[in-house]
Amino acid sequence: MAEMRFRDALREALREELIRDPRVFLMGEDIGLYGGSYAVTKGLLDEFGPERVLDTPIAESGIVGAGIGAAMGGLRPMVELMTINFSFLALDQIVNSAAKLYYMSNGQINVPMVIRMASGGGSQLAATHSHSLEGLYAHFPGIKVVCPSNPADAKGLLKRAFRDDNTVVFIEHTALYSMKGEVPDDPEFTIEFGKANILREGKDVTIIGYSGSVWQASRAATMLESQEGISAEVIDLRTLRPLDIDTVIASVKKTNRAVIVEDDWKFGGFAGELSAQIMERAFDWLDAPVARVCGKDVPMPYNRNLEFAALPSEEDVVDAVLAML
Amino acid sequence: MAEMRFRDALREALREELIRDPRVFLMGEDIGLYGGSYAVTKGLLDEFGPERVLDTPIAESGIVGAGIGAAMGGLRPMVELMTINFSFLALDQIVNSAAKLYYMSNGQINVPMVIRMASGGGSQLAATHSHSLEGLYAHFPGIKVVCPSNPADAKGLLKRAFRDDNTVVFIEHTALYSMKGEVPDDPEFTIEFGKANILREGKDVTIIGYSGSVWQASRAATMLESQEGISAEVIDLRTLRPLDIDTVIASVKKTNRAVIVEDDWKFGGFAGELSAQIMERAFDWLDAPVARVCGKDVPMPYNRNLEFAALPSEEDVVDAVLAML
Amino acid sequence: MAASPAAEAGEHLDGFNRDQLSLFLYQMVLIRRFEEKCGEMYTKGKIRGFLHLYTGQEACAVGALNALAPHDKIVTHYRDHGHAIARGLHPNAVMAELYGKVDGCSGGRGGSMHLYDASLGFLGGYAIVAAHLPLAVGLGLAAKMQKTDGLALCIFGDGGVGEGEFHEALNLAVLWQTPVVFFCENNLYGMGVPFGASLSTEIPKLAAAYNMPAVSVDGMDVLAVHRATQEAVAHCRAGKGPYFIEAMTYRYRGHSMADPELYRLKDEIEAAKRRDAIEHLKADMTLAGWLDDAAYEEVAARAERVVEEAVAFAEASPEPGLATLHDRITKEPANG
Amino acid sequence: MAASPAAEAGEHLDGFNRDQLSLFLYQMVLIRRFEEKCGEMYTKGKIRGFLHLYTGQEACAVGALNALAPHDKIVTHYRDHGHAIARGLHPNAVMAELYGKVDGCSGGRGGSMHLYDASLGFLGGYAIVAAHLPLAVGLGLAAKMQKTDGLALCIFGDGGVGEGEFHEALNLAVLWQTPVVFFCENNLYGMGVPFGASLSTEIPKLAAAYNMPAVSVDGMDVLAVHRATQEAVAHCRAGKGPYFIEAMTYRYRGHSMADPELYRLKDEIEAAKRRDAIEHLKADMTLAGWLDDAAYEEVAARAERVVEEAVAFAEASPEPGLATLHDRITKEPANG
Ligand SMILES: Cc1ncc(C[n+]2csc(CCOP(=O)(O)OP(=O)(O)O)c2C)c(N)n1
Ligand SMILES: Cc1ncc(C[n+]2csc(CCOP(=O)(O)OP(=O)(O)O)c2C)c(N)n1
Ligand SMILES: [Mg+2]
Ligand SMILES: [Mg+2]
Repeated sequence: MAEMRFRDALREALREELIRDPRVFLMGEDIGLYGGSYAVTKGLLDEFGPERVLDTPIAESGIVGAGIGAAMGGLRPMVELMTINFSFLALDQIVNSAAKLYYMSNGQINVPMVIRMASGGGSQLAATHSHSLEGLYAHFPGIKVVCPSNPADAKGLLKRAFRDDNTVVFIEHTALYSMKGEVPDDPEFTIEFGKANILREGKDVTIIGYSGSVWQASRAATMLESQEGISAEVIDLRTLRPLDIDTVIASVKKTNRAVIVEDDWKFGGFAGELSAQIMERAFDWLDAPVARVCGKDVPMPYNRNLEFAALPSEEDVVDAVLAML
Repeated sequence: MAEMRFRDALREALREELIRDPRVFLMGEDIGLYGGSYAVTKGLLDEFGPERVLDTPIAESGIVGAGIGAAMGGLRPMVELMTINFSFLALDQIVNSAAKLYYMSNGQINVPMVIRMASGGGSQLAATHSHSLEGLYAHFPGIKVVCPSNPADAKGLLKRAFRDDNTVVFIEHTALYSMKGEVPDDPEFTIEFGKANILREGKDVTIIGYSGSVWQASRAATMLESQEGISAEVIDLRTLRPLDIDTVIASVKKTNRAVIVEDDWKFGGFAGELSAQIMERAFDWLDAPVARVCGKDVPMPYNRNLEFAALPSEEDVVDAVLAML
Repeated sequence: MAASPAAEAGEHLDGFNRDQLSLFLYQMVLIRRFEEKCGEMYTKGKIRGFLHLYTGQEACAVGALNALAPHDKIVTHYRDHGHAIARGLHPNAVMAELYGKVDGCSGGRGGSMHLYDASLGFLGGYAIVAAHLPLAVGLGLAAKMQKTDGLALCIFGDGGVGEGEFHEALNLAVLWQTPVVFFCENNLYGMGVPFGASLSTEIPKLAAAYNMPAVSVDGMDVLAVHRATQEAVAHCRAGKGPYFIEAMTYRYRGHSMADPELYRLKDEIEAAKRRDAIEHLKADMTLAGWLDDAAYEEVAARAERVVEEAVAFAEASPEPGLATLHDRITKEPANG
Repeated sequence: MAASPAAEAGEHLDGFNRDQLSLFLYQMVLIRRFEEKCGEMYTKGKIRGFLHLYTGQEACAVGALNALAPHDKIVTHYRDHGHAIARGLHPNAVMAELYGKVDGCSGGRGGSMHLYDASLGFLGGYAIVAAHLPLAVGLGLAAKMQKTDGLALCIFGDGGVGEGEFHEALNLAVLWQTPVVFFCENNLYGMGVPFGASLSTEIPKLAAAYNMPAVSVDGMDVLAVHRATQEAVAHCRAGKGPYFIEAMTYRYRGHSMADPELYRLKDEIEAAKRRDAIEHLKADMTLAGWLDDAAYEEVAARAERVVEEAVAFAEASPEPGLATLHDRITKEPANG
């Protein structure tokens, strides 16, 4: 165990996987000379050389497509798309090639690739650069969607992603990059997909989050406990596809109430899926409708106050819990 | 009133709008010489000439982007993307430019454009050519999403789309193109966005659909009535954004049960949003969890039987209703 | 002084032997017959979905695919039957796929536009125009990183040239010097859009601007196509990066079975048929004394038998079971 | 025999008059000062988000934008302050936007990367690389369809050339003969990626392959930029379709305020500064007798005052009210 930042945990995972498996290589925009726009790949070009750490042109569709081809050809590429905002340009490749080849070819061709991208708002980057699209990716069968909330998970899940035989969309909330935490150094440490993490046990309400929103959920739980004496259980989904709905349902059957926290726009977002599944599977246990605390339904404004108002906060979570009790 | 097919009703709308407003022009893949891949634009090149009916190269992002620019420049373009499957390639333009310019420019620039595309499975076109992405588009603030279910609505909503000052994503289910129906010939006939249509009144359950799935819902209602004596109310949403949730809620408060029918994959789809909203607003009226009858969570297989099994059917709707009674 | 016809044929046949040309002829006839049968079976409702026939373009598939080695990889577009057969996929497996049957080369899941045989390096027909161009760059990159002399052949149509991925792929391939043969079958139309309305320039001129060799060949001449592809393959194997070929060809049928063909004239089709690749090769081989009517009849009969057998095979093959619907969505250790 | 320095300057200044050059000089100095101030205010936390400074590239904005007419349209990328100011957006409105205030040219909603003033035809900074290239084609198309002689100026960086939309836009513009001036500011880097690692060829060579005129000019020489743009504008107005300009330039600062600048050497920056556009023009004007130290000091002082005033204006402008969060998402008759 060592204390490290989220970005450093990711880098360690990349380093270890590069060392472990000669088929692994990294490519992406500014991952080499520049050191990665969030410094995740800093130093890796020097350590592994330009054959295994490739700077690419700005051509999202092209580089994801090249990653798919390389994976089909026997390699294990990691493609960094800098931020999720640029991934719209590669969506066709992800959805129509990476996600479907295994099924369409009846199991002849698989695409073992990791696509990493930074996500989320809160840094005043305005409407085109503040997306949270985890739920969008989770909609497509054939890929996996991973969204770690802390340094240890970041490392364990990223290492696991390289060992998956499918395309893994790995989404990193920019607000977490500097977060510190204890991280196992065992190079065989990985975290299974589809296992949610109960961050905090509770009995009055279940608060569900993933990626950055886990921390709004946690802070809200602390506030509820100290200010209102309400005991909240906090669940970190870790992966959206596969989704560990069983852990969520078991918790809701115990607490009889659920709140989902998500940065993305509420309308048509993934919180709706979770809400619907909870109703479908725990209808008779629910004492109140499942609540969704999500981003406001607007293109993200640049202005700081407006942006703050557009994003879900711990206070919003507390309010939602209080409203259902 | 005249009886006409869905595709002809669309063509009439295009013709009338081309005549009404000199700023309107059409561009897209194979809309001219070829006559449109679903024959919607057949004859329009001859009638209006190549200045107003432009055949484009296969370049989805480029032509949607050019449409946006033309709209910013004072025109009223209609861009046909042939099918929704190719719209992934234009998604960045739709989401980051068309949808956000009005907000980001603080109201200085709007993008009045209609993007038409064919959608849906059921024709053995396999995994890359059978998408239903209405819900995906509905997720993005700043655009409108329209999905007509019959010839009259097709005409009235398409004409309305040309009169909107924003980008309207207009989605046509391929299974409907040959459907016949009565269509008003008044050139001022339009249908407002955000007004759901109660296709059939009922008291035991509300079945909600849009586009093609309205007809699975209707046929199921007929079967329920005749075989089980169950009275189902059928709602056609017509537009997903804006969404007429009030009509849905009023109906559910009367019937106390709801089933949503959607072609798209269930997991992370729009049905989840509807289900969640119904729970949020009609929790105390619900006698059973809202049910979702959706496409199976698989890339669409080519084989006919498998494809049939992957799509929601009227029998599935009937089963869902029976299971909740 | 004009050379005698025989001498001309002789020159034209330079470097080819009888066996090779017999194979080319047989493959072209087989593909033609296969496609005609597909059209027939589509009309009967046995084949469904989108069906894009390859008749007229046979010289491209046969000339190009035969220039490859077994360890090379192929990606192509949705008009892929000819390429599959020229690569050696069994017509039975292809026909069964068009029928959507379990013995299809994609288990009935892919259909006409998505033929695969990974064991032959045939990595698919792609139905999103130009989406497979970047894939080819990655396949080339893998071959290069693995230090093999393998390459990727990437086949696409003139319509694909308008897509952004054309640009991204060509640029990446040259930047990274990956072994990719870009092979554009220019049949003058992308659906109903004539080539001149889709690209503002000539394809080889544009490709050459990326700094790679780019040639245009007669795609109705299997020997010309084969020679050009051999050249391209040698270039790639020598580690000199990608190579671009435009093959000028023509499709005899509509874009797909649904095409009303409003956009081109019968005359144009007839003119193209006068350049027919099979007739061309037949004439050359006859002049060289390598073919006579009887021998040709035998070739045609053999192709006919193979196609009939493919139909019988496809008819007899079972439908995939409904229980398989959710199988193999992702590859997991348990099902791997 | 070498011409005397004065004669050289004279020749170089051919066709320009003193007022014009004084304006160019003032605009360049103003932009430089404005950008330096932005860097300062970013460090103080007054400006946030991504901030991409334009120092070093001033000759591009000033040379190009001054060649346009009021009815022309401009779209540019996120490094857009210089273009906005050269187009005539008031520095107050630009600075207030960077502060996120209501008096900002985008009401505080857009920030540095998204400046707009529709009344001046300044239709935005775009932060998705190359996304605005197709928009420019559409703007050109609109001008053409409306039978005006207007055009669209589309400014982007060398990094944008790798995107598929570069290809789609150039092809469409030539096919449709739309009046668009593509203006690529080649500052040698796209973030940390040197230009040679992003494109396999030279930009004008590629652009020319689409069949449009394509030139490369010294982007550190405002007069050269202006002349080239005038040429391009005349070409467009004459209905001859699009025109491509590459301006070779250099940014003095990092890509954005967050850039650790690991990828380039101080030497390179110093060498570029020796070609500084402001110094260049100052020297020319001085030789021509159109500028002396006192006059330059006045220019600098005026720029300083304007920038200080912009800061004061931005500081004083109110924050947008929280109640406006949901306003103007779509344009409706009621709010139109
Ligand atoms: C991205 C995308 N856009 C549009 C289509 C619809 N479409 C299918 S084939 C085709 C024409 C392609 O023409 P070309 O590349 O010349 O190949 P050909 O059919 O002539 O062999 C089009 C427009 C598609 N499949 N994918
Ligand atoms: C589609 C897309 N991919 C990546 C980025 C991240 N990004 C922002 S600026 C930039 C470099 C662009 O360089 P260039 O076009 O040369 O412009 P410059 O910054 O040099 O002015 C990158 C990669 C982006 N904004 N959009
Ligand atoms: Mg073609
Ligand atoms: Mg640059």
